[in-house]
Amino acid sequence: MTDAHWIPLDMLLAALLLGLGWASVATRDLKRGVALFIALGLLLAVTWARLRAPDLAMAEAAIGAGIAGALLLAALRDEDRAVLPDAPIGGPRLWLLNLFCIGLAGAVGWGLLDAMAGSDGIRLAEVAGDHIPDSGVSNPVTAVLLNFRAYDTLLELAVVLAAVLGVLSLGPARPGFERAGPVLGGLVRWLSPLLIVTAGYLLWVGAHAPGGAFQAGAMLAAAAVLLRLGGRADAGLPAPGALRWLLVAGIAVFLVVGLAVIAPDRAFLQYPQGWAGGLILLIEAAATLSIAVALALAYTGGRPPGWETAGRLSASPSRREGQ
Amino acid sequence: MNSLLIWPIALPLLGSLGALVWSSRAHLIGVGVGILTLFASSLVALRFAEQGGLEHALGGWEPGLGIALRVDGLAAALLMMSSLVALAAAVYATAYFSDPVKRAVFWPLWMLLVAALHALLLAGDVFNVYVTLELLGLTAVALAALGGSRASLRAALRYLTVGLLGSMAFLAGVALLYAAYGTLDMRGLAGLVRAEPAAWVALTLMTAGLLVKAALFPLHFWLPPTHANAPAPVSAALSALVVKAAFYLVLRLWLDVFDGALTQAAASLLGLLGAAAVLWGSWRALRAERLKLLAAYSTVAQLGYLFLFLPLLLALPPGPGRDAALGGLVLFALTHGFAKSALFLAAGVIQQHAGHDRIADLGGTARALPITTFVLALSGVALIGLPPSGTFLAKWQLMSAAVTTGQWLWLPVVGLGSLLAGAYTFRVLGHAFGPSERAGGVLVGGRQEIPALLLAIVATVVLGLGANGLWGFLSTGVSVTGVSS
Amino acid sequence: MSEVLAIVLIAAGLLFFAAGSIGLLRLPDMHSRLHALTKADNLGLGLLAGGVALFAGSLAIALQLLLIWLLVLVASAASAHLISQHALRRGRGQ
Amino acid sequence: MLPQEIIFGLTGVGLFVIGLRGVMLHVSALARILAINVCGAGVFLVFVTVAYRGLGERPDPVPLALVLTGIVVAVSATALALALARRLQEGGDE
Amino acid sequence: MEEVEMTTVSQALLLLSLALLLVTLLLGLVRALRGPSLEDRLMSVLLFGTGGVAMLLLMAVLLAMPALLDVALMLALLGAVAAAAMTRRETHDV
Repeated sequence: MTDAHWIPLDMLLAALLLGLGWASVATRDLKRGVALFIALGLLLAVTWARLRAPDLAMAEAAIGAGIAGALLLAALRDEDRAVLPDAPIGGPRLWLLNLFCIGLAGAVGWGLLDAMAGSDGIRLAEVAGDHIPDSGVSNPVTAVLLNFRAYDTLLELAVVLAAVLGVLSLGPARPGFERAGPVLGGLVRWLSPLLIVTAGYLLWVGAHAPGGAFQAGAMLAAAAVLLRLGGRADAGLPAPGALRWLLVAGIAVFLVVGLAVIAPDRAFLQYPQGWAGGLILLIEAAATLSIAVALALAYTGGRPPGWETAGRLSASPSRREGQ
Repeated sequence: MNSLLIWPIALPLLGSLGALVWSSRAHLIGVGVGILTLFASSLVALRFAEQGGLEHALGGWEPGLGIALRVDGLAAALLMMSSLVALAAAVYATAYFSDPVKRAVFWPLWMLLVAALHALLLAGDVFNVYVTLELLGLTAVALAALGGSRASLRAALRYLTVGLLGSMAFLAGVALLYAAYGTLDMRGLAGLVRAEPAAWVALTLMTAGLLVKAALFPLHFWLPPTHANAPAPVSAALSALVVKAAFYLVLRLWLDVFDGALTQAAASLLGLLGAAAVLWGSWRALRAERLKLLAAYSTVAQLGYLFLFLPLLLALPPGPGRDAALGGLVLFALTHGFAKSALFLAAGVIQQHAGHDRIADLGGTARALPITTFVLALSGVALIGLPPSGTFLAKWQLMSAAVTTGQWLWLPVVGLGSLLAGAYTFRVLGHAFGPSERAGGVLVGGRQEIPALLLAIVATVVLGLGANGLWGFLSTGVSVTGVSS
Repeated sequence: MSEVLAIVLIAAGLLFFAAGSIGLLRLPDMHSRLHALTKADNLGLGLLAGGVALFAGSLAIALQLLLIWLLVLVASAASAHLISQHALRRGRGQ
Repeated sequence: MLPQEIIFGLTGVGLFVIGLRGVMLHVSALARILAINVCGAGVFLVFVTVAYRGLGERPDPVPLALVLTGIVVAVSATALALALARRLQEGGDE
Repeated sequence: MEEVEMTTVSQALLLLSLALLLVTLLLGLVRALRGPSLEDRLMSVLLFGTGGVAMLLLMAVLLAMPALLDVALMLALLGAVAAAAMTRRETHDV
């Protein structure tokens, strides 16, 4: 079996991807748009699997079917009018836009084909492969994420923190959900522990097989979403004081490890020989918690009750500021 | 091992975590970390002045597989400006927010913004640049939304949408680069990029994404509402630093990475857009009804000048003439950074004092807030480009480069833009010195007026008189084409 | 000839999936669609998972496949319940 | 060049442009957020296609790691955008 | 699963099943396109999810990637979350 045999299936997949992408965007009915977008997420997970990227398939599944889907469906509930008015541009301007888009697609496609045709197709794959034994883990994607390009991942955690701080700054959390009936209640009781166990499994297995901190964090967050849907307004999250610590844990551990290993002959985040595996697991564990808490807070949609007072060092009233 | 380079990024990042956990001490952490960050940036700049280009290979991996942080003259100069402006705005912010909830959330986000800026300035890897762009964008949006009004929320959402679109275009360019050349390291790419379709399309996508973020005319539409409706210290950082970060990346890509794939026509197109920005932005600033809106449109115009330098830099052969033009460009960016942040902080003082910032109703400001009015005047001097401000020298360089390369078109643009800047500055000052309509107003402490004054003095006096030092500093490694390590 | 059996199971699974899709498409009202859907795709997935287990030929994997199928069964039963309840509540004019 | 590189690479470009068009066409915040995500999916698909090296080969891990980072960033941005859109709908009183 | 022995005929048949499954799911998606109610669309997405699980199982055998079973497991676990997210109502709008 060679790649040539897969061409018909791949064409089908590609056509479906394009069709779903088009249909989810080019509709004025937002319910349809969101439903098709969630389907597109599922199809993307299948596509990542097809292209031999199971780590991504996991992330896409956890995000698309879990937190992102839940967020979008919640947003749908807020939307006043689920059907949008006619597109604000029409006639010649729409034609111009379409023409521009066709031209853009042609140009970018041309550039991409030229890029791929001119390349040896190896790129960094072999260098990365050669250094995986020194990376402390055997899953290549984890090696890139937590060792070769760990700095990217550190900043990515900062992005997550920035987004959740933005969400929290906008106001208090949304109200919770009504109490769950027996069916949903049972489901929540059975499913949430399973989600948490899976998260632990994904975190652990990420060192040598597909999985890792983000996938684990997203599964934990899905457990929180489910708990909230089952009627727990706090989504099973701990008290705000602890939440603040959990939110910063991922970056804090990452930064402290990165700075602590600095020596005259050792760079930021250059793990000492033999320590890499352990340190990576430590960082990933902390990152999993931070990601999970951040995503869960984003789903609750704002500050949990008691958030404002949890950050005070003591009972001393806050100093009067000028103005 | 230049592990020094990580500190201007790590310190604000740590500070942000601290400010989140100990939110009642957040303002102290904010100012303290601001001072430490300035110290770290100064050490980096000093080390650069001694040794020339610096590089730190993170994780100890060869850049390419790993990520490198790099410093050259351009990065060092902007790093210093960013640290200084951020510290001044932080001191100002300790007295700005009255709502405890907003104050508590401001500080962690603020320090994340500073960390993102510094990470962006030092980044030596195109994908890492994408991550820093997103970090910068999200923190900027969250901070801009702290304005709280409906207008500021709407502006923030549009800022986010437009910014994300820009990042996506940038990321698509990164994908093409990796597909074609198999590396993400900027210096590695610089040696590989050739004049071919892949490089052209990648350059176009990345530049287009960055132009949206740098608010180059006609992609500037999102900037005025965002900058005019954000809290004053945030506006200062957005206008002085954040848009400039996007311009910095354009410069780095054009002069550094894509050196082998550029054409003069493309640079001239950017120059034309810059010229349009100068004229349109200045005109709108003149017509603006609110002081902060005026400052925001003035930012659109001043960014236009920066883009005027691009066709000149491309036309000049490497050598002293080109170095001088690049020096002028950096000086322009620095002066505008200091002057515009001073102007926004002053506008914030006026807004808090009078309860509004309508230009027509500024009467009496000069008597009630003499220092702040002085700041308005000083930053006006820098925006117009009068001596001894840095802008004066920078525009001089711009015009002489235009004469050398025979690109006469830019001369009337600079002249007209300066006239318009003069007009909008004197319009504000004219109202400020007018008679007061009502007595009283909220008292504003020195913690707010002094930082603005210091920034304005740096813009008008220090940068102008100290420009020679800057020239020397930049020429240590101003050849962006490579770091001598 | 476990391979033949496996293929047969998978083919049978596909038939059920097809039935589910066509039911979803052709049946007149929401509740009958829901019934057709849950019956068809659950059986379909079960048969298909059985076929895959035969191909894999390892007990651990067979157990994992069983677990997956059971989870899908539970999830789809719960989902069907939630959806029909939701539709009922909306139908009462709320 | 593998046929898959052409098929999925161009599909990625197509999704990118479809998303871009959606953002420019719509005014509703939610529709724009969907469009940006479609746009991002297109870029991610290009990266994954670049990583793909054939049926029997391990893919290049570097672009896959980049996409994972990109997915996290995209989710964060989506969460923030949805929160902003919701507050705006509520009337922006805070 | 790495060492699965499979005849070329079985492989071809599995590939064919994969394609047929995709076509079937495409058919089901027409319901998501047409609606009319959100429940209809959601059912179609749920069917698509189950179908996705099935495709992952088939690919796990065909591509000899047992990790895809873990992906399928995750999808199965999350299947009910979307249904719950759509049908639950916040306390204030009871």
